[in-house]
Amino acid sequence: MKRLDISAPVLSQQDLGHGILLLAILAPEIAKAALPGQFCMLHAGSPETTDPLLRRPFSIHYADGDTIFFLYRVVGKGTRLIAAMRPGDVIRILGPLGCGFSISAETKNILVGGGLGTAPLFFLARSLPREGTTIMLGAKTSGELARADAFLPHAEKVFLSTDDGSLGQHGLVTELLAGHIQRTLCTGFLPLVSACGPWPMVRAVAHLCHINGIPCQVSLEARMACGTGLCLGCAIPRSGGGYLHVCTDGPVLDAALVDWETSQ
Amino acid sequence: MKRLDISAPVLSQQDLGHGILLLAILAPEIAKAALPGQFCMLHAGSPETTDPLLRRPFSIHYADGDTIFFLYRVVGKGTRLIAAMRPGDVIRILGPLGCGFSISAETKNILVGGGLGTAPLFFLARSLPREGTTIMLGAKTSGELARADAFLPHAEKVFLSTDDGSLGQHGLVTELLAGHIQRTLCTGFLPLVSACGPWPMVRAVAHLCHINGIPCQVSLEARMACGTGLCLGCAIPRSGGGYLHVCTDGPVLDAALVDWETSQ
Amino acid sequence: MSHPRPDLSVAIGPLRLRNPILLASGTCGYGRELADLVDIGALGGIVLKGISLKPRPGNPPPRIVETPSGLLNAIGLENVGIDTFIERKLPSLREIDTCIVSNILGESVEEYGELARILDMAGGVHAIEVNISCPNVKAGGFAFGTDPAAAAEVTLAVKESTCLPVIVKLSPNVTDITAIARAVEKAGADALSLVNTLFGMAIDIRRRRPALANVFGGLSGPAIRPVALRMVWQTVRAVGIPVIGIGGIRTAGDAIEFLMAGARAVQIGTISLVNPRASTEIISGIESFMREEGFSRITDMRIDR
Amino acid sequence: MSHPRPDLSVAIGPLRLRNPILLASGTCGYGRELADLVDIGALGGIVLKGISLKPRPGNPPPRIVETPSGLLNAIGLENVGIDTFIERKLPSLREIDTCIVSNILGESVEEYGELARILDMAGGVHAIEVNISCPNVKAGGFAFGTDPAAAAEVTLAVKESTCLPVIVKLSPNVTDITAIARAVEKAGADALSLVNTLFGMAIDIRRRRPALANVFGGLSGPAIRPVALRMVWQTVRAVGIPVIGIGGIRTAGDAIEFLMAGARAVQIGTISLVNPRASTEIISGIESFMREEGFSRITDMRIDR
Ligand SMILES: Cc1cc2nc3c(=O)[nH]c(=O)nc-3n(C[C@H](O)[C@H](O)[C@H](O)COP(=O)(O)OP(=O)(O)OC[C@H]3O[C@@H](n4cnc5c(N)ncnc54)[C@H](O)[C@@H]3O)c2cc1C
Ligand SMILES: Cc1cc2nc3c(=O)[nH]c(=O)nc-3n(C[C@H](O)[C@H](O)[C@H](O)COP(=O)(O)OP(=O)(O)OC[C@H]3O[C@@H](n4cnc5c(N)ncnc54)[C@H](O)[C@@H]3O)c2cc1C
Ligand SMILES: Cc1cc2nc3c(=O)[nH]c(=O)nc-3n(C[C@H](O)[C@H](O)[C@H](O)COP(=O)(O)O)c2cc1C
Ligand SMILES: Cc1cc2nc3c(=O)[nH]c(=O)nc-3n(C[C@H](O)[C@H](O)[C@H](O)COP(=O)(O)O)c2cc1C
Ligand code: FES
Ligand code: FES
Repeated sequence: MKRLDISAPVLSQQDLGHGILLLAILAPEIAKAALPGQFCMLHAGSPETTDPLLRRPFSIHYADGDTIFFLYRVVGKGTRLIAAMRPGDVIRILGPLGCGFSISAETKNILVGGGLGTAPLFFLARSLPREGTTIMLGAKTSGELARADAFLPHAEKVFLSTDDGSLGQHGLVTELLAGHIQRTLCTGFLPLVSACGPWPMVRAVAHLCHINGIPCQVSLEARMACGTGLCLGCAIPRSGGGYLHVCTDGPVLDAALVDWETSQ
Repeated sequence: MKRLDISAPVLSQQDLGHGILLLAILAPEIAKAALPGQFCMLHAGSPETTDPLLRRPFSIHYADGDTIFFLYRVVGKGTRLIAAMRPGDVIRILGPLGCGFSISAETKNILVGGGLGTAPLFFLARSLPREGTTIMLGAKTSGELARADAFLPHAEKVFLSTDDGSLGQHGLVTELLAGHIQRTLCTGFLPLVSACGPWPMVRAVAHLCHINGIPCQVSLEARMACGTGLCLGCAIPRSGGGYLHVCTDGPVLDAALVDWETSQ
Repeated sequence: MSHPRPDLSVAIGPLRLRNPILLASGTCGYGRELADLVDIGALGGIVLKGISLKPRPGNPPPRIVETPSGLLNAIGLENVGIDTFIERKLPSLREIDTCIVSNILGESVEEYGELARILDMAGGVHAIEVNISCPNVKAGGFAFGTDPAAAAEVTLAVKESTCLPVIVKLSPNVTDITAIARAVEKAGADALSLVNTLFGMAIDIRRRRPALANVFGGLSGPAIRPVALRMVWQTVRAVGIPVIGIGGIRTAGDAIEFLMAGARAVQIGTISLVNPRASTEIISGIESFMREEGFSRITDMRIDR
Repeated sequence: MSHPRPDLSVAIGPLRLRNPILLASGTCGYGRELADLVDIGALGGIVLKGISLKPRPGNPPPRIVETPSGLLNAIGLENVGIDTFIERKLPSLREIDTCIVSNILGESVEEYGELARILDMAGGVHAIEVNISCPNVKAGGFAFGTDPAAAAEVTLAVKESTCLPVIVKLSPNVTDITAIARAVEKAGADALSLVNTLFGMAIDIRRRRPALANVFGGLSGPAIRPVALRMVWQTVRAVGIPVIGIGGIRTAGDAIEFLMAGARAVQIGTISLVNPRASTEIISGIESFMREEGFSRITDMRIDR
């Protein structure tokens, strides 16, 4: 695994509405090394100032040739500063980091994303055969289902849901999944579920898979200082005791490894 | 005295070379209230970050209609961040602050500027009758004699000097002044000297005036936290003991009030 | 989801403040200097620049230097002295409709008592804040603030000399702030305020000498907030008297952290040097937060544990 | 004006470092984790993650939170324990050509001695840094680091158990750091390193609870630099043994401030979490500065007073 820490030019910054942006950075070596599910640490703000102090972690939305893309939402100081960057500005980027998704073309894949959990799933979807891939995306409202249509070419079926019913099924994406699992299990085929999204959603997905005996991998978030395994700040409880470190053991983890009860 | 603290748009930022820039800000109320020699506190960087923490003080280069101009040199973090601002960006500005120059049209005026000491003198020059005004500007090298030609319409005579002889007289601006004082004193007329520049230069000017019995006002710098008289951080020794506060007693001070020996 | 207008008023012993936001000593002059920039009458109160018996010229420059998210100062407690204060500054303060707290500093226990006595008789001051913590003065504050017995002695001397509410302002430069806090409470303080500045320094590497003429200075601003908040949390849980939180408060959210830690009120220092309207912005921010989260009184926000 | 190549090497007791820059404990893992991002062989040395007798799982999350120019952490000294360390981590460290310092932490005086004895025999470690100062562990470090007698006792126990040079790492959370420093020097320490983190906290106002699961944490990063520098300045002037400066160093200029204050070397912590190459950038920055200003040795930069 080769990690790089470079200063790279911003190519474009696309405002997708609802505080969601798509950032493109020219970083050939990182783009070429990147695997679905991995992330990068981006420096927010002027390199001279010490506030914000820490870099921010972002999943790789996808890599294409020399370019690496991030899909992110503005939530605080750091993301606001990143959102203010314009094409030509230079950003410090460290990556690719962490362990990505297990990619299995032999089995049927179900990708479940909630809110900006779609960010890492897109790279995964692009790496899987269209055939046998089902994608389920949920969000609060239609405007937050960012880049849902970009998934269309990459899956046999794409299901959408919104909490307010403004697009796709009215309800939670986990309800979509529950229904689908019932139908899939009838076929006798065990799919692989890959999930990313807010903690309660991912936990619900992990639980659904667990009770149905379906393998499940999840992309998790934690507060990070380094992203490189040095600080041990990104701990989450491991099932059976002790801790996992999201930046090195993850961010993609076998759902069975996580202690879902103690966490958060 | 009415001081304002507002968010105002940057109109233009002109790079004059040698790390010197001319910044124009649209701030009608401040522009109208501003007097030559006063200064403003400018916020550098994003309003959300706390590094840099303090605003930075800059003399008002001049005010024209609704616009206020600053002539500044990039020396550190704060000025680098200000230099990165583009037209349309909004900057937090507090001013006008402090006591400006005594403006006397009855006497002959000699304005002496070293380096970026030209910044406040330009506003003064514009406020004085051309007749009877002599301007002497010095810098290390010709490129640093920023906006020297802008002074031409505002003075009967403009003398320039550079330490390296690349423009005007080869030598220090204080040598120019010394020669000029000799000639002026012969006329029996006592001029008013107004000086701004690096500490050793201003001190030399004050000394020259003192021994020749010429009234002299100087625009001084000090580290400032507030610029409004609250922190008492901007002290400089007062002749006869105690301290003057540059932000409220100055920045323009009667040279006789300053203890030139103890200072710096 | 909007709630009825929350009640921002708080009580500090016998004092009643219309809201929990005060300006900190040394960052708002003697009150009038800010009047054109901020509506002082909208504040809970102001704590005036520290006053000593005799005028103090303060330290030679440089007196301040910026550090990451912080300000180091060695003003040296420059002030006009109690006589000039009463003659020239106090009268105009009487017109301001807010709680006026006078901050005092003595070089001996007797001086503290004397200052309190004079202020008590002067009228126009609603409370006294006793600075036992300033690290800038070699002869003065430092020792009192770091030793429980000495801190208690000063408190007692002040209490005996005045009927005004007495707030003792603690230094953070100690191993155990709760030991000092308890000693001061026992000696009769009506309230505590903390923290004063952290003792620090910086070096000017090009000139190869300390950046401050005084070598050492006091660190304030957002940089110190985590330390200040921890000390407030600990002190609130160690004493029964009200605690006023101070240290690096910049936003309403920062102030709320202190109120949740159990502070009855907070003081805004360095940030109002940078943004004169910070204090009033914080007041409206607290009100919005309380409305959004459904808190009706300041003390309801406190975390119980 | 360019001068001949300055000599960056320094001596810390019997240790000779090729330059005064070390990575601080807890921010560089066990050394190998950084190897692809920074040339460890170019450093003066690395101080490994703190090791205890038994493995420690560490604290529950959240373990970290950002503060203005600072980082609050309550990792809880998670580590693999001395046995696994020696078996799995130490062997690969022997290949690195730099000074390897092992940081130890015990819950009793005996444990400190035991850890030192084990490391002494293990081979491959060039010095021991004794953490008597970590504020995260209730049972452990805190008390030792804030009491001169306890600090001396730990020092003595470690010195008696090893021939390796012993560096004692001091806590900044004390009223008088020089009292601890002198006690530790008298007990035989070969060098001192300071500071560890400042004890602090933050509150998550939306959840109305402390931001760290452990409530309290250790503050590091640029925010604490003025306090760290002041303590290094004071300690250098109070003891005869070498002092290693730590706290918020981000740039070569920051490191030079500590060297001018009299530190023999410095450690880089939080900043190398943010910028993995900070340490090597600092080394070349110091070299440039020395060249420009005409210093030929590190100790020449020290301010004499
Ligand atoms: C492995 C990983 C991948 C991520 N991928 C994405 C992505 O693709 N798109 C996206 O929009 N967001 C992603 N996030 C979340 C993103 O890192 C945070 O939204 C961002 O750090 C917030 O920074 P801020 O300064 O704007 O917010 P602030 O709230 O001001 O940040 C304060 C502190 O909290 C931390 N923090 C806040 N929220 C989070 C969070 N949810 N997870 C981790 N740390 C947090 C920050 O690192 C910072 O230290 C990811 C997080 C992780 C750990
Ligand atoms: C009344 C007044 C008027 C000024 N007018 C001008 C002007 O018209 N044009 C111009 O280019 N500069 C002017 N200066 C100087 C200007 O304020 C500094 O160059 C600027 O603050 C440097 O900020 P920085 O962050 O880039 O540098 P840094 O070195 O990073 O600043 C660090 C700290 O030192 C302080 N500081 C550094 N240098 C100075 C200085 N010379 N004077 C005061 N504080 C300083 C800053 O306020 C800051 O707190 C003036 C200063 C004063 C006091
Ligand atoms: C410039 C300056 C002057 C100060 N003067 C005093 C003083 O006279 N008396 C006092 O008790 N505290 C004084 N303080 C300390 C502040 O009142 C406050 O306790 C400290 O700055 C921490 O709060 P802050 O981080 O909000 O500034 C001063 C602080 C600053 C920055
Ligand atoms: C995440 C983290 C973990 C740390 N772990 C240890 C440790 O195990 N042992 C120790 O002595 N110090 C530990 N420290 C303290 C650092 O070594 C250092 O003393 C402190 O962070 C101040 O330096 P800095 O501001 O450069 O980070 C840790 C610091 C951080 C930020
Ligand atoms: S973020 Fe530092 S170890 Fe994971
Ligand atoms: S800068 Fe604060 S009083 Fe002058």
